Amino acid sequence: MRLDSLYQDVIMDHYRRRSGHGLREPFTAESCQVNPTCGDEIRLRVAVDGQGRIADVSYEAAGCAISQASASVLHDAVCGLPQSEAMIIESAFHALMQSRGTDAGDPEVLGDAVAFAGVSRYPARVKCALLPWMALKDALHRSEGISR
Amino acid sequence: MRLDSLYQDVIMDHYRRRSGHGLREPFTAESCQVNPTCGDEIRLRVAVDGQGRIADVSYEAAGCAISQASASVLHDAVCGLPQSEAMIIESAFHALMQSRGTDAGDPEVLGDAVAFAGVSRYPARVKCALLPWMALKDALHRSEGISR
Amino acid sequence: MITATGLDVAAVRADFPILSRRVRDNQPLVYLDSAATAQKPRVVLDAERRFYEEVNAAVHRGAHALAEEATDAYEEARQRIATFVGGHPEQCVLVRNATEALNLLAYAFSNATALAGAGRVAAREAGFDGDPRLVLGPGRSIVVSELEHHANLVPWQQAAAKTGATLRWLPITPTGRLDLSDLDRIITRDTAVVSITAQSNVTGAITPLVPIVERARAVGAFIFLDACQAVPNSPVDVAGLGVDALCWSGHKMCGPTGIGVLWARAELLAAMPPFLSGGSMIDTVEMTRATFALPPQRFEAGTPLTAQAIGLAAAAQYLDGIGMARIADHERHLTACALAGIAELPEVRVIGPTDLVDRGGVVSVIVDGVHAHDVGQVLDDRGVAVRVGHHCAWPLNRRLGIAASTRASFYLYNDEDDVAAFVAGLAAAVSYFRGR
Amino acid sequence: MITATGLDVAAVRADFPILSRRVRDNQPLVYLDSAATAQKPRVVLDAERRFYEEVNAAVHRGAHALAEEATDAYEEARQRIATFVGGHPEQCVLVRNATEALNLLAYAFSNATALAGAGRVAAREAGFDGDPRLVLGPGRSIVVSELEHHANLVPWQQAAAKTGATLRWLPITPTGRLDLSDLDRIITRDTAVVSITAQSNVTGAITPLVPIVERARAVGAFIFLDACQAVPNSPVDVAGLGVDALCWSGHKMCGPTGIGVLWARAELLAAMPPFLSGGSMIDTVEMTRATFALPPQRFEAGTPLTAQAIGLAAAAQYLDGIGMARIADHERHLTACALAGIAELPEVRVIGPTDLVDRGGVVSVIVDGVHAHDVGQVLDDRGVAVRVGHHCAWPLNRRLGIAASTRASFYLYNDEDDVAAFVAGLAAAVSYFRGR
Ligand SMILES: Cc1ncc(COP(=O)(O)O)c(C=O)c1O
Ligand SMILES: Cc1ncc(COP(=O)(O)O)c(C=O)c1O
Ligand code: FES
Ligand code: FES
Repeated sequence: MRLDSLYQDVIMDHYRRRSGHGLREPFTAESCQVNPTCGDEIRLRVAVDGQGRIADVSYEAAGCAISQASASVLHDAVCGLPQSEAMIIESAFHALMQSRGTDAGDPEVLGDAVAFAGVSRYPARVKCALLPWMALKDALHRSEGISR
Repeated sequence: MRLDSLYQDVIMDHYRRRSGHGLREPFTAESCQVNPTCGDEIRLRVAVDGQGRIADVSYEAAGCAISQASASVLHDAVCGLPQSEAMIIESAFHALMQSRGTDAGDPEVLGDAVAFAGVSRYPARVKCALLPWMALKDALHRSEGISR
Repeated sequence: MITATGLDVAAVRADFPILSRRVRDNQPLVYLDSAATAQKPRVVLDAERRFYEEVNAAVHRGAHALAEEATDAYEEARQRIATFVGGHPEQCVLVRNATEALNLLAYAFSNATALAGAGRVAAREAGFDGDPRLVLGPGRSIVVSELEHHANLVPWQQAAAKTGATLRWLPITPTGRLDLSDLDRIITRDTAVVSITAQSNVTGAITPLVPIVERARAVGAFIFLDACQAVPNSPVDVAGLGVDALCWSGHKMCGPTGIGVLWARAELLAAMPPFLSGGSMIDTVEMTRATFALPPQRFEAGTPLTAQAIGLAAAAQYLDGIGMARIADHERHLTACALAGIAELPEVRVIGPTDLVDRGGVVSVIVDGVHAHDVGQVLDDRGVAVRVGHHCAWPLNRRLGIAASTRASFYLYNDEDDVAAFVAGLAAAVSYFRGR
Repeated sequence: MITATGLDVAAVRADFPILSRRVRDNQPLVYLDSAATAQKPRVVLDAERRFYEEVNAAVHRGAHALAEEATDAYEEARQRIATFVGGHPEQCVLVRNATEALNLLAYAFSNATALAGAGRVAAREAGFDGDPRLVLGPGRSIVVSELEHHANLVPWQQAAAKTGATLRWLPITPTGRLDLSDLDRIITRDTAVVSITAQSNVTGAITPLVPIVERARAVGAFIFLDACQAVPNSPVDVAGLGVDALCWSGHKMCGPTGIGVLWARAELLAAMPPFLSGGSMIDTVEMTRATFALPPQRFEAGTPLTAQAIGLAAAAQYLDGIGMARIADHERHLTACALAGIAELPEVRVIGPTDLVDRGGVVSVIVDGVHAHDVGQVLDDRGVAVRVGHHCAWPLNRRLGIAASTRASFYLYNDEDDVAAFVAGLAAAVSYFRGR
């Protein structure tokens, strides 16, 4: 029961069938992030189009169910969105992860990502869920640097 | 009463009228010793004659009543003795100081120096009483090096 | 008894089990050696024990329930400790004692210098980004003062020896105050760092910080503060001081032994190369190189001082509960009593300031014709615990032409009776040694 | 229950208050993370507390009654700790943790190198007598192994970066053992120091010391031992090992956090320049130079880890009371149980030795298709505390081609039920993740 509230079905589904997995071309910028406690790494690429929309997010990642599912949910959540909207989701997700189980998350903003609410109760796993999002934020930041 | 057993009359007398105080010539060897806890220093000279006898011990010292009295007692105890006998006293005095109040000291060997028995009960003061004797030992050691 | 300064000393004393001890054949203990190390209230001991009995686990390395709780407890402790001096937790490195903190700062320079010599790439791989302000050599200088505790002197001697930098110092006046008249000639454009005590542990003199900080800033030097005698005894707010780093020891503020704090500006922490290295301070490790965690973790190698941090946080909580301003007032009051009592004894001379202007609650004295260790012995015989010796400030002693002195230091749990016992003990030492 | 190895585990467990804790909605705690940090018996907590409540004072600096008692307590603790490994107290430096001890050793080389560069006189004034064996540079090498804990790798990377020395390492076999086939080509005449673990904290493999020590001796290199996983778990006698230095952490042997031990041969201690400097480690101090106390004080700058030393001595007393050989046997028995249980689970693979030959009481596993942190989560959910991750031995993981593993480690207070809970938890993780 405690475990099921952490590994919700949405998470397990994404873990099994990771959306958007693999590294693809073309891409605007790339970010590598490592989780020092476990040693897991994610390499994530964003392709931003001329209108500032995220055309694609592609990634390769080693990691636990939480981090794998998080990358997959991220892919589905932000592909096709303007960067600014993606960053709103990123902020909301970050806040949710820091909430220590006090926040259920707003499904309007977060969509499937609310399934990670239970993770915030396990501080050692928060980094797992955040890792892909940190990579996204960093990659978008780099892509801005490039397009400027 | 506790204080009086530490600062025995013999000690106070020597402290007031230090025998052999001052640095004199000729001397065979000299040693400087410092007590790191208080910063006090003693400079002590031995004059060893051709027969290996200690003809004179002269010294200059800053320090507490215990260390001053100890230098004075040392002077009276070893002047005129063969080095080897002086070293026997030194050993006995060292053992007395390490005894933690369990030993009264042998007056046959130690003479006036038995008055320091009470010092051994105060570990922080043991170094005070030993300082001149460490200087003597070191100076005799050096003088051997020279005469050889 | 509630003193004029509003401190209920009797209630405070009841918090400290050791204060009901008897020493030397049943004399009640009068503890006047808090500047060396302070006693511990029950809440601090309880906090440490509770941690061990209920939470203890590896911090920042484990994922199980206890490890989570232990990590939270440790980081909450850091937060509480940071709050005590108005700092941010990410700016507070938990170290063993102030001595380690000062060494950490001094090693930042000698390590940076050695790594700079290894070339840009090697330096970067070893965690040093090349900040030239940390690279020393002949022609650069380190400035301290003549009244420093050895902990804020010897590490800088070592750094100077390793790098070829010159060690300079602010001298002191015959009354033991810092002499700033040559400030501009001592702290110059070649000065990389000024490291200075906030308050002398011998004379109690409080350092006039403003001109020193201004001068250090003007020449682009780092300015560090040894706040060992300040943080435990008065309200300290790092934000207002204008210094780059500040450190103190937990054991002097009612905390456990084995913990100290280095507070430093984020920008300095980011620039310094690693000090101790190993687990928990890295991001990734390969056989020939590593990348490093962000501060403060970068400077906390290995299993941390977990229980000690929790104990120190409890001490901060305890002291803040009483109020640091009130504690400072109380110490000031006791110092005034001591100075007044000593003024009645013609054979006793105070080292350093004899008034209350810019001075803290330590009073060191010389008794004419009686060595400090003999004075201390008489006091000890009466149950009064004071510090005798050079107080780890040998150069100050040498400069003032004194061998050793007798120091009483006051803290929140001392009262006027303690001061009276000190003054009476000094009088007794005079008559014991001069009367015989 | 008294096990086959003669240990009354139920009685032992009663000494450890934390073991009756419940976690995660009332699951009884099964603590299998002692290789990270061990739990503390009541006698250790009592000893620390008694020190604070009755004795606490500044060690080696004060002359009053409490200071004398505290100094005695501290030095008796050092003696007791030294006895635990058959060493002399003057050879035991009390440090914060094993990581600090390893850094102290690594800094001996980088500091000696920097001071040698400053010239003979400057080096001597800074406390380094010029022993050429400590002076590194291009053309000299430092040797570690590929399975070291970061604490015995990163400090040597830093020393190499600062001095220009080359870092080399003994590789490992696919089963996680040290591969000594190239020993003579790795440890050569240019090798200044070999620093190696006594036992892997990941695989439990015990290092075959004899050939390594012999080779190091033959080429005149120092040989150091990271005994973090050995001293707490088996009888260790420094005299018989033939190494120059050995260190471990107190918190892994039921002692407090914040204390570790460096044992080193007197001759090495005398040759090393100062590491941390400040009060209590000096003999005399002038503004531009200092002279230094004899070891071990020379390496214990500042107010020491007093209460922690007393706690660690109590831990040594406690463990010796039970008997280190008996504890080793007990761990061996539990390890055998664990290996047998795991052998029944086809999805679970042990990292490193799968038999009992030359291995200690840690068992790390990989569960096919389930990430270690997910395995750990299932175990944690059942109250079983294990360690998951790279265990601060990243290069070992990389070499064995694994990302992270799940480690159970056994200690005197664990019993067969704990092992069964671990094995059952692994099976549960398999079915939770593979069944869904
Ligand atoms: C083999 C080994 N070496 C070194 C260490 C570092 O110990 P500490 O973190 O207590 O300094 C550990 C434990 O973490 C270890 O297992
Ligand atoms: C002014 C000052 N600096 C530094 C220290 C060193 O503190 P610790 O010994 O706790 O490292 C002390 C106290 O001994 C001190 O009073
Ligand atoms: S455990 Fe590595 S990302 Fe989750
Ligand atoms: S106090 Fe210095 S020698 Fe006695």
